Amino acid sequence: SNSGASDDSASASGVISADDCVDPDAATAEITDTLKVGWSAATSGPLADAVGNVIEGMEARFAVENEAGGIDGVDLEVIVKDDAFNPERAKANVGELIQSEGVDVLDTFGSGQLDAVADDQNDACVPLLFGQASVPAYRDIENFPWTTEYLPSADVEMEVVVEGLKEKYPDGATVALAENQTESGQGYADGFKKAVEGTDFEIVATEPLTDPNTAASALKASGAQILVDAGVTTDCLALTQAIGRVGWKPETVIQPSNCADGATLYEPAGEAADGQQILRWLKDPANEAFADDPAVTEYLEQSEANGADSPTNSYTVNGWAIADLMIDNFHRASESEDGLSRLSIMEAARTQDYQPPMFIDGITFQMSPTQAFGILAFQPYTWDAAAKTFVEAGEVIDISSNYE
Amino acid sequence: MELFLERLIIGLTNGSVYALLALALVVVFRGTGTLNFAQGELALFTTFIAWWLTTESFPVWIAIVAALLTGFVLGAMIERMLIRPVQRRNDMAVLIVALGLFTGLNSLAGVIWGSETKIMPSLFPNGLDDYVSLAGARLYYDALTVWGALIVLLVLMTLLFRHTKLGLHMRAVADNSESATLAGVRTSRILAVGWGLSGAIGALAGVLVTPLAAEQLGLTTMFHIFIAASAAALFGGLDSLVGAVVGGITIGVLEAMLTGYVSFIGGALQQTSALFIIVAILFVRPNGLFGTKRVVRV
Amino acid sequence: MHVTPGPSTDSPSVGDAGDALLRLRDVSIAFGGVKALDGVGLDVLPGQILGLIGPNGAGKTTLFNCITRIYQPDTGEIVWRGDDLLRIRPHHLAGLGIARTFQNLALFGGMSVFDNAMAGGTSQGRVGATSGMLAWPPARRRTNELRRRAWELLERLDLLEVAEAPAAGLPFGTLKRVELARALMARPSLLLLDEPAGGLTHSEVKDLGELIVSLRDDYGFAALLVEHHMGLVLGISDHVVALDFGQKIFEGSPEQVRDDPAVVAAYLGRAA
Amino acid sequence: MTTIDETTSMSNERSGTAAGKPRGPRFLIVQNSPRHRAVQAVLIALTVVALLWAAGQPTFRLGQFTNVFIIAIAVVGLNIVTGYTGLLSIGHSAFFGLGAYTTGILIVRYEFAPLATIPLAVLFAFVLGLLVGLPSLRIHGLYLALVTLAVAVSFPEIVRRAEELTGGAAGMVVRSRYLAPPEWTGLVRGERAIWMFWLSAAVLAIVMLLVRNLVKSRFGIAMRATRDNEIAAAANGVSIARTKILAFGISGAITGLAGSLFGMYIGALSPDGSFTLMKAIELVTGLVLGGIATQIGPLVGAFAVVFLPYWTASWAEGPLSGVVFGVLLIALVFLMPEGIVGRLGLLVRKVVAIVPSDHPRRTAASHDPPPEPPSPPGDEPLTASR
Amino acid sequence: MSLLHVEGLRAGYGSADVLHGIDLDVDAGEVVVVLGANGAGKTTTMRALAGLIGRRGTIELDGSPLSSRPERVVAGGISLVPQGRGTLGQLTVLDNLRVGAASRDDKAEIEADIERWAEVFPVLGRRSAQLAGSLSGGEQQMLAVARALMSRPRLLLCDEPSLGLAPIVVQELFATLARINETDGTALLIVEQNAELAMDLADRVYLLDVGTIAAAGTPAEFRSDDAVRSAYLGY
Ligand SMILES: Nc1ncnc2c1ncn2[C@@H]1O[C@H](COP(=O)(O)OP(=O)(O)OP(=O)(O)O)[C@@H](O)[C@H]1O
Ligand SMILES: Nc1ncnc2c1ncn2[C@@H]1O[C@H](COP(=O)(O)OP(=O)(O)OP(=O)(O)O)[C@@H](O)[C@H]1O
Ligand SMILES: CC(C)C[C@H](N)C(=O)O
Ligand SMILES: [Mg+2]
Ligand SMILES: [Mg+2]
Repeated sequence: SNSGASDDSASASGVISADDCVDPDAATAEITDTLKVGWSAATSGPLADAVGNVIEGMEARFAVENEAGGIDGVDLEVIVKDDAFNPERAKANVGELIQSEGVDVLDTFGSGQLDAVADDQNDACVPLLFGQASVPAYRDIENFPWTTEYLPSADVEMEVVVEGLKEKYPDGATVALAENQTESGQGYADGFKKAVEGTDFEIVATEPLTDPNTAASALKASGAQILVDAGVTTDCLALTQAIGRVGWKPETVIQPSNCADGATLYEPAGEAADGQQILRWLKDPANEAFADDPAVTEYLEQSEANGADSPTNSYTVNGWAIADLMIDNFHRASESEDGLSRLSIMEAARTQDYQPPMFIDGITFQMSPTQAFGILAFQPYTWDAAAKTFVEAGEVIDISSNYE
Repeated sequence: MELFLERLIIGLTNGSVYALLALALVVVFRGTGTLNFAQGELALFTTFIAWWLTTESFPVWIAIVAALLTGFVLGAMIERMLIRPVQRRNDMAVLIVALGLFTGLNSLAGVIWGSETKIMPSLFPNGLDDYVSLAGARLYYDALTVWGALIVLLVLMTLLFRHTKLGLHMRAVADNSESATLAGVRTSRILAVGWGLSGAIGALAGVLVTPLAAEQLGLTTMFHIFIAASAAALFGGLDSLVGAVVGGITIGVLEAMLTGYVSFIGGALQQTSALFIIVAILFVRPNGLFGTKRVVRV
Repeated sequence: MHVTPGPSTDSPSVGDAGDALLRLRDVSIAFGGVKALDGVGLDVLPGQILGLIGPNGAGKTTLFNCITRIYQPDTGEIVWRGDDLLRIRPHHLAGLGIARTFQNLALFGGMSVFDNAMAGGTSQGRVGATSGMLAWPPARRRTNELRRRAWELLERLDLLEVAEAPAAGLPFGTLKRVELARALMARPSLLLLDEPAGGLTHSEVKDLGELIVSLRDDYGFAALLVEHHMGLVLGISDHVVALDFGQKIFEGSPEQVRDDPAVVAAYLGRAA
Repeated sequence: MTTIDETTSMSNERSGTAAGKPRGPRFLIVQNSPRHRAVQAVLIALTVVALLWAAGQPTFRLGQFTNVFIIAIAVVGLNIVTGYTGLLSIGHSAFFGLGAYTTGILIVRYEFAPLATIPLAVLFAFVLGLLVGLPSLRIHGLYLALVTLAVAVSFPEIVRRAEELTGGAAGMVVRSRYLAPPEWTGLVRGERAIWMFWLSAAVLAIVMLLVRNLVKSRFGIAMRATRDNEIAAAANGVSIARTKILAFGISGAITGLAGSLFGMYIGALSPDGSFTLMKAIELVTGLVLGGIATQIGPLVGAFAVVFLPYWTASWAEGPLSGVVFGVLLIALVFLMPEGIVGRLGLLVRKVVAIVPSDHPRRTAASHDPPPEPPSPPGDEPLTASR
Repeated sequence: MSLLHVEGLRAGYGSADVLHGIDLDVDAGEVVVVLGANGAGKTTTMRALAGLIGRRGTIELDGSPLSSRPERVVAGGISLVPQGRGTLGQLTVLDNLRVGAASRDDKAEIEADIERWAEVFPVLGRRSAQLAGSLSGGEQQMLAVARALMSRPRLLLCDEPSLGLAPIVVQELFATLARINETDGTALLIVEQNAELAMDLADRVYLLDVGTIAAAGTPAEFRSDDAVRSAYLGY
């Protein structure tokens, strides 16, 4: 909900208060020596590579920062605990990270995991910054003052998708929706349905992605002009392959932003992936177009030098960008009157307006004490199968005006 | 019509995949009297080996042969080193060993090759244009290969069990291994061969399936297939080769048709509906469609 | 249906079954082409020990299985104290007073000998899950009573030493006695014994025969005894029936059996 | 003819202990004797001390212990059908999930107090248990396991489908303010962890006690008889149908109770989270590791399945932890195929034997050690099935 | 040199020994009977010889150590008819007999042997396609004997072969065993409660008691012992 927070959740400084915390003193205590960022994420199982890349990206960026003197002398450290994508273990991990490792900031990967830990982490007043989830629930500042999400909320993304579609199909069109049967997929699907309400777009088929082949055949039968994939990572490739095999080539195919990696998710599908559209907010280091971008060259150099072994993977870039965002917060917190503390970090996180260098120019990450905007602008891209690369398909679309 | 054929083809293809793995399960069951819960992950592991060999620029067919051999050796070794020592003592313990293998093999594949999705090349042309058109529906060659492999395997295994001494001995060991040993059957070799065979069949299933599975080759590829395959094997009667094939195909087609035509069910209840139909049929035939009823006399 | 609580030596028979406790008429059953039973009829009188003999595969065990409702006869009637037994479900038989032992043992291997015996008392009163869970005192009292009986029987059958041992792993002959104890827990009016002397030495068989007779005298049950050990059958039976290929080929006193040409030809061989 | 020792050889050896030279247990304790009572009292005291120690641990540990207790309750439930009645279930995740979702839905949608949801959660799981038990009358062995598999697989799919009620794939979050300890406890909201710890411990203790009674009762004997030999059980008056269905019902109810507590503990329910086939497999693993058909096996097994992955994840990084976990599982089964408690039980029984107080030779027992259970149940067939 | 020479045989289940040092010999072509009370360890002895359970002590066949692997024991010429039959219930009668020939490769001879035993036990011929598990107790016992003979053993171990057989069949069985012993020279080691019949056949007799050999001698010697008579012969 973007309805804004009520005033009483703001503290004296107008942003956030530690009064409700189990241990208010801990929240305001100054952080010295090292600032620990604790992760609970699936470093084993099918998502291990993705998670590993995010963390490598973050660690590389932190290493660079530490070399440059850290946050005013405070070193950054990452502590990772495996939750195997299991909410129970995430809950236990976060408890342990807070109580036993004494972390100052948390992060998690996946909506189910975030659900399982949010209450505990809010009660303990340990900021959970840039959670890797796209469900809208954690934009609710009143209920989750100590939690922010990194990924664009699914409804925001879908709103932008529909903006783009309106331009291409001013008189509307028919849409087929493929829905991943997880929290994340359902978030996208709900977001899309909400966004097309009152427009001329008509959803003529909705199929769950349990078996991509069956789904593809049924979606094809709808004869829709547009295919929207409310999917999660590997679904994107599977769906592309499946529609290729049933011989369906919709006019427009929209992939979710979490399917940003060309090499693993588009290239293998060959011709079938050609022309698919996606919204991006990150510069793509694998894309020739960014070869001369100073941020990208620096990123490639530094990340590789600091142990990230697949720097062009989009998850690595995400990890790096999240680290950038965190560092921005930490610096501002450290420079605040209260000095570097969990509370000041959270205050900084709630008052952020920053473009990490790896964000596409014109896209910033924004937070206000009353509204959690996050990423509100995207640049559309399409996949060029022949050139095996994404190509720009338009200007940055910014919908932040809708949220003011 | 086109849609129906399309669904039918998808169902048959998915079904043959289930059937292949179900055959592997039946072979172990008929040869040793146990259900191998690690069958799917074993197949996955050997498929990863095949994939890895192709990335080392071995031809696909060599990779596949190597996978089959590895499957055989791994299967036999697992039986001898891990299953047999506990089987003598406790049946439930075998289940846990298999679960340990399940986690262990899957994670090991992750350790060695990472969790990213892999693209396993196909032995046969499998481009987007390599199909024959059936009233508008596309029948791809690689799907045909799977059907073909399934039929060949079914015939071979039937011959093995019906007409060879090895097959007779496998059935004897599965029935009562102590009694078979007493008759002079080399039980330990038979057990190892049974598991080896099923390991190889599983590997075959893996290498044929992944190129045409939309999900490609990832750490989770085999799980759903394994669930469906065990349902298929049980549905068919657990000790019946034909049953496994009929079971696999039935589940595949049921899934495709129910999802396609029964809008209330839709894809969301795909597995549920297929499994419950099977349970309903089990009510009528508690030993599966083709299973032999165990005679229990008092 | 009615439950017979105790020994029934003196219980008068009911209905039109005359004096017979159990009456079989024209019972037939076939498996595939094999006629396991072919029009068999016989009566078991209260307190009687009826020996049932016949060559292997004659249908003796099948007859037991028909009576205990494991098999459904193709034709014929089985009447228990005037009630049609074929309408009764297997687990109600014990409550009616019919208990059996099994030819090749059917014990509860994972349970102790004592618990095996206790299982035989299942028919004695309600077996409640809730009352069991709550250790409801009235239920506990009933259980304790049964336990006392179980101990008594184990002592009587010389099983006290092994009472706490799991049934699996005990010698065959011992296990046969465990089955006997279990069957007796049901306070049967009719005991079906399928080859109880299997695997026993001569003197053990003799002791077993005496035991069966003394138990019958004390508890007053009738017994249908299947046994290939002629010494035992002829020694303790009041009456003998012989089957061959599912048909009754002889019925008479133990003394007559050895001289019956049909029995000798089909079963006894050269006069033993 | 060589020697015959007249006295021994001709004596009619009857007992199974005649052969071999059984080393009977060294200590005999008569049930309900002062000595037995004393041993029990000591054990209870030790348990209480252990609980008090655990309650003093940091909150996250407390949470882990709570999780262990909850899983233990679930496994105690599973033990009833799988351990004592011999029906393998890989569908208990559904009972667990039903309990959790009942509690979640009642709190979130109908504003129930958490504790007030327990009776309904148990009731629903009981009814589902009866339903799942029905097929067991016709379908046996692994085929029955397939039925339970169908239940396990369908639960998440149905939850996703019933979106209005369950929140579908997006899950359902029970905010911690709804889960605060009840007022009468005197605990405040921040002390939810300790409240859940004691609540789960108490429920576990009660459930274990009830199940202990059940297993020792005549119904318990009927369950085990059904497990060991259905035909013989029926011949002895056991109603197979009633026993199996009721066992499934009770089992489901207990696992549903665990699920209800789990809902309160985790506060976030999603169909892909803790209620999939994986959970069912975890429960079976716990049961076998702890010791099937034993009374404290479920608790020990629950410790194993909660802490083993946690420990392996701290020794080995990433996917390697999975390999270590797999190896550990196999190693445990190799060392103790009867399960941890099963194996310990065998050892303990070599030293101590509890003699029932109504054993006719109880008084003589201390002088003349009678009943040595010779060895674990072998695989010797006791039926005529071959 | 005897065909089978056993010295100091110890065996048991789990940690407890059931056999405490058995000494026993069977010469080629000899018939040896073992008597013993219920639980004396007869079955355990037979299982130990067949290699089904772990054991210590000397077991020699033709002077060289006997393998402890059951299938090698069979290949070496020793075959066991186990107590309680142990047929393969889910296989047909015919397949059971075929499995019995597992250690042989002479196809034609195997078929001839199958014919032979089907003649000796006619019911097996009639029921060759029936599943063994559905046979009556006695029928299964006959199948077990026939199956053991299918390996053409030099020494046939029989654990209570007459258990559950009708008197007439017992007589036939023993007559058959005698015939096989005579014509094929198969040595027999028989555990039997039907002591009378067995002793008619026996060259020598052992008495097993509580895991040790309590006595050994000829049938005549045993018959003249009062204690033996009352315990095992019943007169
Ligand atoms: N379930 C069954 N399926 C097929 N045939 C059966 C079945 N039960 C019994 N028979 C057949 O019926 C006949 C009678 O068997 P039954 O067991 O009653 O014999 P029996 O008189 O008890 O013999 P024994 O003295 O050897 O135990 C046998 O030929 C047997 O093969
Ligand atoms: N599987 C087993 N596990 C444990 N103990 C066993 C097992 N089998 C046999 N025993 C024990 O070994 C001893 C000897 O048994 P065995 O079967 O050799 O006796 P037997 O002389 O053949 O008697 P029977 O007349 O009953 O056949 C008995 O005390 C028995 O309890
Ligand atoms: C990184 C993604 C797999 C996370 C996913 N969008 C979620 O919300 O769970
Ligand atoms: Mg019989
Ligand atoms: Mg014996």
